[in-house]
Amino acid sequence: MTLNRMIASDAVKKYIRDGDQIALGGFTVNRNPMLIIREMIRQEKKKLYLVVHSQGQAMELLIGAGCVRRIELAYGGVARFAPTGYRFKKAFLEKKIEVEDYSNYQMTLRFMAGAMGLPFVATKAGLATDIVRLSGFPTEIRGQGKVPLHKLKIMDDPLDPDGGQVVVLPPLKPDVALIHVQYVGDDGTCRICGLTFADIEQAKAAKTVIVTCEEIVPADYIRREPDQNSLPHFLIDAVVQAPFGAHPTACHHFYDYDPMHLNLFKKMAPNDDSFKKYLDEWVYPFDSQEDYLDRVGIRDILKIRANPALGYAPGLERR
Amino acid sequence: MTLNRMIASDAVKKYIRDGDQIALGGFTVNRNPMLIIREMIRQEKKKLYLVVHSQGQAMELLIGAGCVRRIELAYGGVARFAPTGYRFKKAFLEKKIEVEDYSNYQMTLRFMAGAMGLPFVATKAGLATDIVRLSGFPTEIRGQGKVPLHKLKIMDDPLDPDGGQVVVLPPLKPDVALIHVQYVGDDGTCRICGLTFADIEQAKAAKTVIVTCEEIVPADYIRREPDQNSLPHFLIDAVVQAPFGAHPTACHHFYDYDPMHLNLFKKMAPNDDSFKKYLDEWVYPFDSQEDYLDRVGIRDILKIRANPALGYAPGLERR
Amino acid sequence: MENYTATEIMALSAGRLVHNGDILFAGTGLSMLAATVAKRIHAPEAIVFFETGGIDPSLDELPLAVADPRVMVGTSVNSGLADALSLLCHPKLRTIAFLGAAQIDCYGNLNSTLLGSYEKPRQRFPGSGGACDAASMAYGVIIFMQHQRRRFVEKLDYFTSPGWLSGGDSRSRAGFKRGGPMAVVTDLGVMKFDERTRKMYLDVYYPFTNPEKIMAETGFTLDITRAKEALPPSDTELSILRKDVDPQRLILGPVPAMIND
Amino acid sequence: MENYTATEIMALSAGRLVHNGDILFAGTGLSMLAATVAKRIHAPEAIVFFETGGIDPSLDELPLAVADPRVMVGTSVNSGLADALSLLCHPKLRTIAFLGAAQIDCYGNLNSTLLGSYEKPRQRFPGSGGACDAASMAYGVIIFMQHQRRRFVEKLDYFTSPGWLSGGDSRSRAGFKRGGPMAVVTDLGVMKFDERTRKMYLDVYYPFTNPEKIMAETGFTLDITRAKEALPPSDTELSILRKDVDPQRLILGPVPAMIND
Repeated sequence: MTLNRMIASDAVKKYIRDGDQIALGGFTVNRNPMLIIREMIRQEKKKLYLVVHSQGQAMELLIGAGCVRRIELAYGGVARFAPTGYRFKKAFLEKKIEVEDYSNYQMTLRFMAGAMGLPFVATKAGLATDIVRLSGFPTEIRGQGKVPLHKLKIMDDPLDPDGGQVVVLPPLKPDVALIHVQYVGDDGTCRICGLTFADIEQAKAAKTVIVTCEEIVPADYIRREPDQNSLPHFLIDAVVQAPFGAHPTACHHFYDYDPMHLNLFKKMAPNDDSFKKYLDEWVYPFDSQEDYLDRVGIRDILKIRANPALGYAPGLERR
Repeated sequence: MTLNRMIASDAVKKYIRDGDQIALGGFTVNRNPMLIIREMIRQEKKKLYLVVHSQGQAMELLIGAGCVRRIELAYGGVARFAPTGYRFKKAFLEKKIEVEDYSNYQMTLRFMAGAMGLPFVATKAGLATDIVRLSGFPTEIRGQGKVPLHKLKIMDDPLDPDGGQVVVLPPLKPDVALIHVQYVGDDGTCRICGLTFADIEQAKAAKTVIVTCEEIVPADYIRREPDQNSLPHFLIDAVVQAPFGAHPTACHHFYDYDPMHLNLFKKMAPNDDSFKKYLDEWVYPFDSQEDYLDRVGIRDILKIRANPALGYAPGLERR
Repeated sequence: MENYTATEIMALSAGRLVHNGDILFAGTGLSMLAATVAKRIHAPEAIVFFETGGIDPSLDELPLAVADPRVMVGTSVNSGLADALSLLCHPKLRTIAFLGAAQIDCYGNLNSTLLGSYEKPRQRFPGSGGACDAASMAYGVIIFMQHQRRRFVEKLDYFTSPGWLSGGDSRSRAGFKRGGPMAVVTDLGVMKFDERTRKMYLDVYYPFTNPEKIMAETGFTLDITRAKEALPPSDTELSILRKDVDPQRLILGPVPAMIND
Repeated sequence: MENYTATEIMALSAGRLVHNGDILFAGTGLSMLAATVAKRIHAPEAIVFFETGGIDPSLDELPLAVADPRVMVGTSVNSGLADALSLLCHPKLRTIAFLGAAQIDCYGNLNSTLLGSYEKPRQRFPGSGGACDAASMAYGVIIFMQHQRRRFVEKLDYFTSPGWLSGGDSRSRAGFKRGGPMAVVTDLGVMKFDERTRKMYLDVYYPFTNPEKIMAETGFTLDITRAKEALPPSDTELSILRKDVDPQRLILGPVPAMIND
C-alpha cells in the first residue's frame, strides 16, 4: 500500500467537516494531536462534536476558538496546569457547548465497542450516580445525527439472576479520529511508544483516521518488530509528518510536556481577550509546523527534549 | 515482589484440583503449555472442565489421558496434523466428555469480559445458527458450579431500535489459566513474543495463573521495554522455568512446531492402545523436562530451533 | 487431458474472485494458495490476515496452521484473536473470508461441527473456530468444498456458520448488517447465489466436467441454466502457483502422473 | 507550633492506611506522596498504577499528571485505559484508590462534576475521569478533601462517584459487588465510616486542631464521640517524605515560615 502522506492543511480540508463527531487522542498533557488542532482552528471548523475520555490541551484550544458545539467526555482538564480546563469551564457555564458526562471506563468501553463492532457494552461502573441518572444533552437532540438515542440504560443482568443491575452503554463510532504517534512506517503501519491511552480503540472505531507522527520510517524497519506496532496500515487514511506535533503536550521518547508554554497558556486562557491574544500569537500566524516551532524557540525545545534512557526530560523545571 | 518460582509438579499439586475449570493458552500448534499438561496427566487430575477457543495438542493429551469431563470450545484440532483432534473426536462420539460449542470470537469475548469485569458481552456473531439454538451440555448441569445458567441469550438491542437481535454471552472466570510465554522477569512480569492469541485475556480472567516460560530474566531487563510486556507481575501466581516447554508445539523466536513428533502423535493418537503407548513413552516416565527433552533428542531439537532473524525454522521438513 | 489438478484450478478460481485492496481472512490450505496467488497476479494490494492475530505477514514460507509462527513475521501488527476477529466486521474494510466445511446447503449455510446430533453424534468435526464469526461479520465469504452429494445437503446436521439463512432477505432480517456467501469453489466448478432468492446456482464448470455431473453430485436442486465453462488456468497462473506460491507443494500435493509440466 | 504542614500530615496519614501488597490506584498530588511514602516506609510491596495504563513505574521523578511520561518508565507493563481501569475490579487484587472531590456527603459519595445543575450551573469541575470507575470497582477508596463546610455537604449538587450511597447495605443492593470508601483524609483529621450505618465519623484529629473545630467545618452531623488525637508525624516519616519522596517540593509546596527543619 502506498502511504497517503499529506500536509496538515490538506488533511483537515479533505477529511474534517463542520459538525463532524471527532475523537481526540492522547490524555491531558500527553500526545494531543496539536498540529491538526491548530490547523482546524485556522480553517475555522464549526459545530464539532467531540468524544473523548480525559482531554486537555487539544480540547481547550478547540473550545476556546469556538469550533465546538457538543462534547461527550469523562474529564476536561490539563492536569495541574488547569485542573479544570479554563475554556471548557467557561463555555460550559455560559452554555456555549452541550456536555454529556461519562466516566473514563465508560468512554473507553464505548470506544472499544465501536472498535470491535459490539452492539453495546455493559459495566457496573457508575450505577446509582448522577452519571447514569442525568443527561447534559437536551432531550430534543437525542437520536439525531451521531447523538445516541439513549445516553445509556440501566437493566438487570440478563444472564445472571444474582448479577443485579448493570449500565448498558452505546458504542462510539466517530467520523474522525485524530491521533499523534511516534512512528509511522512508509506503508502506514503505526507505532505508539509508551502508554496507548485509548488511541488504538479510538482509531479502530472511527470512519476516518488522521495520524500525525514524529517520524516516518521504512516499512521493513517498523515491520521488524511487529509486536510493538499499534495499528495496521489499512486502517489509516492520512499521515502527516509532524515533528513536535504534540507540543506543548508530551510525546514519550521524543519530548516532555512544556511547562513554560503550559504556564503561559494557563495565564492567557481564562480571559477572553488574552485567550484571543494567545490564538493570535500561537495559532493563526503559522502555516507550517516549522514556523510554529520557530516561535516556540530552540531554548524551550532543548529543555523538553527527551533523555533517550528515560523518554522524558529529567530535572525539567515543572512548577 | 519475589518470584513464586516452582517446579511443575509442585505447581500442579498446589494449584490444580480435580474438577477445576481450566483455560489453556496457546492455539492449535503454538505455545501450548505442554510441560504442565504432562505433569497434570502424571498426577492423574480428573474431571477437568476446559475452557478454550481453538485448542490442539494440550487438549488432545488431557482428553486422551482421561483427565477431562467437560469442555467449552470453538475448535478442537491440531491444524493439518489432526484437522479434528483424534482424542477429542473419540471422547465426544463415545460420550465420555460433555461439549459445548461456541465460536472463536464468542470465546474470546467471554475471556475478555472475565478479564475486564464486564457482567456480559454481546455480539452479532452466531445469530440464527445452531451455536445459539442448541446446547451440548445436559440441562441438569446448567447453573451448577462453573457451568453458566445460560449458554447465552438472544435479545433485542436494548439501545438501538434498528439494532435487531444480538447474542449475549456470559463471562468466563476460570479457576486456573495455564500459559506458556517466552520471558518472565525475576519480578514476575511476563512477555509473550509474536501473537498473543487470547492468553492475556485468559490470564486476567483466571483466579490462578500458572506461567511456564523459556527464560527467566532480570527484572530491570524486562522493564527496560515495558511496551513489549504482556502481564504485570502481580497477576502471576506461579512461574515454572520450562525450556522447550511448549514442545511439540511452537514458541516463536525459540523453536518451531515439531512435525516429526506431531506426525508420530498423529499415528499413535487414533487408537486407544497406541495412544496408551504414547503416554507410556512420552508422558509417564519423565519427572523432569530435561528427561523429556533427552527423549526428544538433540537431532529434533536442532531441526526445530528458531532462526533468530525469522523466529521459526526455515526449510523445516513439515509434511 | 488437462495439465493441472483440481486443487490448482480451485485455488486459481478462488483467487480470481479477489479484488485488489480486499482484506482477506485466510485459513490454511487452499485459502492460502488463493490469497497468495491473487496477490501475485492481479491484486497486489490485497492483504492477508489470520484470526490468530497476524496482520499482513510476509509469508516467505507457507503457514500450515493459522497459529504457525510463519504468520507472525514481517507483519504490520502482531496482535491476538480479539483484534483480528473484530477486524472482520470493520465497516470500512472489504473483508473477504475463505471458509471450508463438512456440509453446505443451498443457501450457503455451513456445518463444521458434527453429523447426527448432540444426542446421537455420528461424526465430529473441529467446530466453528472463527468460521461462524467470519460468516457472520465479514463483507463476503468464499467457500471451498469437495463436491460430493453427502456434503451438498438439503438440511445440515448442525448449522455452524450463517450463509443466506433461508434465502431472500432472511439474513438481514435475522440481524446481520452485511455479508453472506459470494461463491462456492469446488473441485468441479464455481457456484454463486441468485441476487434475489439467494439460492445457489452453477456459475462455471471446469473443462474436465459438465453441469449434469455436478448436478448429480449435489444433494439439492441446483440451477445449471446459467452455467458456462470455466477458463482453464493460464500458463502464467500455473507457473506462479507452482513456482512462487507453493514450490514445496505442501498444499498442492504431489504432482499427478497425468501432468507433464 | 508543629514542625510539619497540613499537606505533610495528610500524605502521611493516608500512607499509614496502605497495607503491604495493596495495588494502589493513584492520581497525582497527595495520592502520589501517600503511595510513595507508604512504599518507602512500611509497604515496600505495595504497587502503584495509573488509569492511563502505567503499571508499577519506577517513579524516579514525581509525575505531575497521570499522563506524565514519568508513569511510563520502569513499569512492569505499559498499557492503556482499558487494561488499567479494568484492573480496578480484579477480584484477586486488593485495589485501593485515592480520590479527591469538590463535595462529599456523609456516606462518602463524591461530586467532581459541577455546582448548581445542568440547567443552571454555578461552577464546573473536570468531571469523573476515572473517579467514578474507581469508586465503583476498587476494593476500597481513600478520599482526600479540604475540610470546609461548603465541601462537606448534606446533599451533593451532582453525584459523580459512589460511596456508601444512602448507607447500610444500600451499596450492595444497588449492584456493587465490593468497595466503598474506607477513610476521608483532610487537612484537619481522618474520618472513617461506621461498619453498620456506613455514616462518616471522626476517627482522629491532627494535634493542631480539635473535634469541635472539625465539626464546625462539616456541613452535616459528624459523630465525634470516637475521635482521638492523631500520632504526629515521626522524624523518619518527615525525613523520607521531604528528602526522598518530594525533594523538589513539587507537591508539598513551599516550606512555611513556621517550620524550622
